[in-house]
Amino acid sequence: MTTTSPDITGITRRKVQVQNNFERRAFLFMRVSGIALLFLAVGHMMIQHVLNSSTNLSIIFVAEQWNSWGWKVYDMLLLGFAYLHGMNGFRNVLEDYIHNRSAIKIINIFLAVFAVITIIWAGYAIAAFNPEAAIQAVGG
Amino acid sequence: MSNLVLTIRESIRYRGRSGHWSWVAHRISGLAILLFLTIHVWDTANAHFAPNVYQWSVDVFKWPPVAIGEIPLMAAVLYHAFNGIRISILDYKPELWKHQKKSTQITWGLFLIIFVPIGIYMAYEMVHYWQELGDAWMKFPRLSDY
Amino acid sequence: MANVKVHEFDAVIVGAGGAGLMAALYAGETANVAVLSKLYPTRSHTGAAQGGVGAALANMEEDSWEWHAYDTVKGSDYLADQDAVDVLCKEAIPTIIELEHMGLPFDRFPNGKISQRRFGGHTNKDTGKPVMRACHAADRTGHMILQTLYQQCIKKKVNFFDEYHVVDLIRVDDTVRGVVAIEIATGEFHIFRSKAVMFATGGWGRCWQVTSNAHSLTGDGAAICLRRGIPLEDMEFFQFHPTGIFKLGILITEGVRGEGGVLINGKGERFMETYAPNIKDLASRDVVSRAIYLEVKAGRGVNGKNYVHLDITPETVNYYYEKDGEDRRIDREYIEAKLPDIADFTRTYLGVDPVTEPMPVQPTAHYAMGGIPTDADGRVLLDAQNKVLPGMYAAGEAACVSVHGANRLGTNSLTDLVVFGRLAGQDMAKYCQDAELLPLPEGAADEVMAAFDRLLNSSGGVKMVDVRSKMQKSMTEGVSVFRTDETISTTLAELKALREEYQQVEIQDKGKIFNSDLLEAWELGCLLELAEVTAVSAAARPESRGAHARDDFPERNDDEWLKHTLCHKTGEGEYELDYKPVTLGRYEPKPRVY
Amino acid sequence: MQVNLRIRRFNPEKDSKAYWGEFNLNDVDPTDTVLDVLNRVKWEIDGTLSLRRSCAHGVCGSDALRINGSNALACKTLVKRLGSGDSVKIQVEPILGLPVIKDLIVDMEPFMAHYREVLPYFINDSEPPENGRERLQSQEDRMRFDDTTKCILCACCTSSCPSFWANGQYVGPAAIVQAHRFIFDSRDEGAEERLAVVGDAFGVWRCRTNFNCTSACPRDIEVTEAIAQVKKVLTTGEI
Ligand SMILES: Cc1cc2nc3c(=O)[nH]c(=O)nc-3n(C[C@H](O)[C@H](O)[C@H](O)COP(=O)(O)OP(=O)(O)OC[C@H]3O[C@@H](n4cnc5c(N)ncnc54)[C@H](O)[C@@H]3O)c2cc1C
Ligand code: HEM
Ligand code: SF4
Ligand code: F3S
Ligand code: FES
Repeated sequence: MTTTSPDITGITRRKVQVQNNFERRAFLFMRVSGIALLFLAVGHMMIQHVLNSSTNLSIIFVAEQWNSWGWKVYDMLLLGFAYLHGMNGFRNVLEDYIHNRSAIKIINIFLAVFAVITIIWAGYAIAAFNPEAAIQAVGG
Repeated sequence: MSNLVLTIRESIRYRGRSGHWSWVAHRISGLAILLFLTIHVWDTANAHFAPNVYQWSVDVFKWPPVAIGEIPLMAAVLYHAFNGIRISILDYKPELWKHQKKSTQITWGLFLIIFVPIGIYMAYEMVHYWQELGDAWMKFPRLSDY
Repeated sequence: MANVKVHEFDAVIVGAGGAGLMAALYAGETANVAVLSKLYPTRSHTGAAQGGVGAALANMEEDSWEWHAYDTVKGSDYLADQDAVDVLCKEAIPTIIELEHMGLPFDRFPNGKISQRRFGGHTNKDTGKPVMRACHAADRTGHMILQTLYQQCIKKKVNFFDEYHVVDLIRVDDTVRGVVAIEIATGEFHIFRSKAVMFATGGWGRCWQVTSNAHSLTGDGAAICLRRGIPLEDMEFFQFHPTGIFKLGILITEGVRGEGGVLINGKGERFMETYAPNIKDLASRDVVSRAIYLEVKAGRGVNGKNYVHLDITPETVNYYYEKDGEDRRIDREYIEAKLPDIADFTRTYLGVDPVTEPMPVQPTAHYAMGGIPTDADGRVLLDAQNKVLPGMYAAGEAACVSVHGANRLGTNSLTDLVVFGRLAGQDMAKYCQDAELLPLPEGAADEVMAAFDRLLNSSGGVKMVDVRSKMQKSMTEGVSVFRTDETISTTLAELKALREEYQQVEIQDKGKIFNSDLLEAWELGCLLELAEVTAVSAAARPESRGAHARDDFPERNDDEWLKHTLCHKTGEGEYELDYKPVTLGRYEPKPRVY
Repeated sequence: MQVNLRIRRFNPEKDSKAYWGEFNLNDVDPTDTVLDVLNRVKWEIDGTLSLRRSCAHGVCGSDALRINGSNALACKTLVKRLGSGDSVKIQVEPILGLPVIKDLIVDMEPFMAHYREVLPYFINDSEPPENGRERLQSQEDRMRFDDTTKCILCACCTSSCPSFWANGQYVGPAAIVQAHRFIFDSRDEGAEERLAVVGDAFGVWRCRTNFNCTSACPRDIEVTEAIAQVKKVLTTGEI
């Protein structure tokens, strides 16, 4: 008799094969870097603009900060995450409006190259920064 | 290109609700930060490559019409950060999207609570600094002076 | 015919509701099929069906297809053909299982099987108690059926011609050669040449003022058949559902009264106590509709208007429970849980919260029991001798198999669609294998094109909306829940005048692209004709049976009138009635008491 | 009450550009729907006005329009909800992002093409149960995709989405809702094929959680939530 058939309950979980394409990784990166930036970028803003008013910003101030590798690494991380995050965001925005496949390809290459150059250039500047030399150069 | 025009025009004309305006604000703030960041990064690199240029640009950033921009920048970073975290959390727990209206309200609330005092403080500091400068407060720094 | 595009298919199915799509799936297995629909398929009115689809699956309690058949025959007031009813109820079981295999998301019992619930008129024959037979997916069963069938059609790559309005059937003597359609987006005429044609175009509730039917339910298929020499069967039987939302006609399911809701007139009285002392508000659809009508007529409508209140507020319901000595009580949560969709409808359209306020309701024109006569394989029949018109098929509400007789049981229409849609599709496929594609007659589309030309260029200055409103008003007054010789004759006279007036309807839109002005006017022509057939058929039946309630002949008369009406069109405004016997079987006609 | 109606008009046989048509109606019942009002214009004033409609109570999905700036079904929008007092201004436009054919009618084909892209049908090639009966499913499994079965393909959502306005190649929320309905059905075996479509560059990643879709959905489907669930399947590999 049908009424006696046992109850079945619960949710069936299934594993599926998904492709790990660029968009998927970009999506995850935006979220991971976002969380990192919550500390890095907001922290940076607070330190630079609230705790230290930018009105007394000068190369001396920079020199003091980049005297320690701790701050150098902090700023390099901030630079890397923020720039890649921002550039990927910019790519998202551009891809919304530019539909020509080859045009978007060229633009993306340009964005990537520009991002890499920027990060290397500024990263190198942070790493190689020599406080004394800089202060001397401006005659301070 | 007509899609660009259409999207921008209709994004403003469309009578969306909280989620729509969050998206507009998130996109604008993200792009604005990126614009500033690009300038800022290349400029800061000068501290190593051309310290005198850097010294000049620091003063350009203190020139009132530019300096004022710091406050909206702060707003953009704070808003974008909070909203970005909101999106990340809701995407991680999709069932929370049911509460998007509330989550948006919390985000705006948090943003205002944190940004308003900071903004006022920043403005106060700025005005104070200009007062100290006296007559020279609006003078645009010239690169040749550095 | 220079500007008419000709397409060729094995079979052409007109209508993409539950019946049309089901047929397309099955016919499409071997035949090259085209489905033509004036709406996007998923917009067909099958999607509006709420309650459930009947099949004796016995998933929770004992049931059998014979019991289902008994209920159907009894519900039909014994006018249904019992051989067809057997097919309906027996085939319902495998067909519903097949729908499940197509992915239809039925609700489930805790044991994982398709969930079923009780519905008016469905009983256990041994005990006479209600039985859980209505398979359902929430309150959206029709929607799920429509979506699932459309999805499967996409999977099977069925050829759809969406927004093609069929306007004529190409019939040469006793053969069919295809149909003529207008591509709505361009206004161009197309001929679809085929071996077989099926009409599954749904009902014609728009003949009446207040209806649960969509704007698009204008009975095109039935009207075209009528014009092409096919009779229409049992047209006097049109079901009025007692509780439609006032003015709008949107259906409020019987479930509201099942949960304790009561009908209250303008004087605050629970009037069903006088009309059906035993089961009161849960009397059958035709009885309740008639009661509401009589209350309003006696001036006891709410605010003197033509509606009454359906009250499901806990205070009222509990008051009557107490008065009737019942232990049950209901509260807000209960209503919200049991009737979410109804609550949404009344909140949206009336701003009425059913938990705190009564809902204004009136009978609403709901379902055509009659239509294009067919056998159980969907083949269209030409006369009382059941002569088949080869290659011509009909299914769904447009067709009359007849399994609903004089009054359809709730849930049986959806069953009808899928069961006979499937059988007709299969038969069509078989037919197409042997049949030849016959040549088109000379100027196959000329006649209907000329008619459209006349319609487009008429300059009489009459507004279509006026003609339509007058027809709807006249039908509502003369041929609705109640009719007498007098009301029907008045309506017939008015319809005759309207037929003249219709010739003077002036179309404002003279363009080709999406000329809905023109198409609506053409649809009005169909409605007018079906209204007239309904009235003519009703006038000739001096008895009360099911939905056909004659004030002047209140009794059922099995000796003389246990037979189907066939109405032939013999000329403009000229109709000839013929009758054919009802196929009886296991269940002998007896008085209908619940 | 009085209604001042502004309708976006365009007749390709006559006009080179769309324009606003103005109509004033008296004696409008506040509980009339926008569809009733548009029908009155069509039937009593200007028969050339074109729009789609059928069921008139929000279940067929024919009359998605942009009403006073945002998307809704005309037949589910009451006049009184657009304003109070003696006179109400109503502005009606076709939905965005799909080509306008005439007046309020848009070409639905791009929308339907995206719908078909996600394989919107049940896929299960294994044999059904031997006893010839239904496949079993627990009530919990059934509820997982209940919300997305309600979709009536009205396009209110997709045509409210800025990502879709910007780029019509985006499959759009309605198609993702359909994909969700099958991906989360425990009986279905086509999840991976569908995930390949919606996981593509023009799939779910284009959704910027703008939420217009959810606000516009006349069936109260949690569209954004459904999209987020699909995104989550794509990131975790688990349904
Ligand atoms: C509100 C409501 C609730 C209901 N609830 C239930 C219920 O719970 N249980 C139940 O069993 N029944 C119910 N019914 C009845 C049932 O839903 C209908 O009888 C059934 O859906 C009709 O299906 P169909 O396939 O015959 O036609 P429809 O679904 O009406 O489809 C008609 C098709 O024909 C097409 N068409 C029409 N004319 C033309 C033309 N000239 N050219 C081209 N195409 C054309 C249309 O585009 C459409 O695709 C309900 C009905 C209503 C109105
Ligand atoms: C401070 C912490 C930050 C967090 C938590 C954060 C988070 C996010 C997230 C989650 C997204 C994806 C949104 C989506 O997919 O809908 C995003 C997009 C974006 N972010 Fe950030 N972000 C932060 C900082 C930044 C910074 C510093 C920049 C600039 C360099 C930036 C620029 C952008 C841009 C341009 C986008 C794309 C916007 C769009 O697609 O509309 N973000 N951010
Ligand atoms: S998800 Fe909602 S808005 Fe989108 S098409 Fe379906 S019913 Fe319409
Ligand atoms: S509006 Fe568009 S961006 Fe996502 S949440 Fe809805 S699809
Ligand atoms: S007319 Fe059917 S949804 Fe509005």
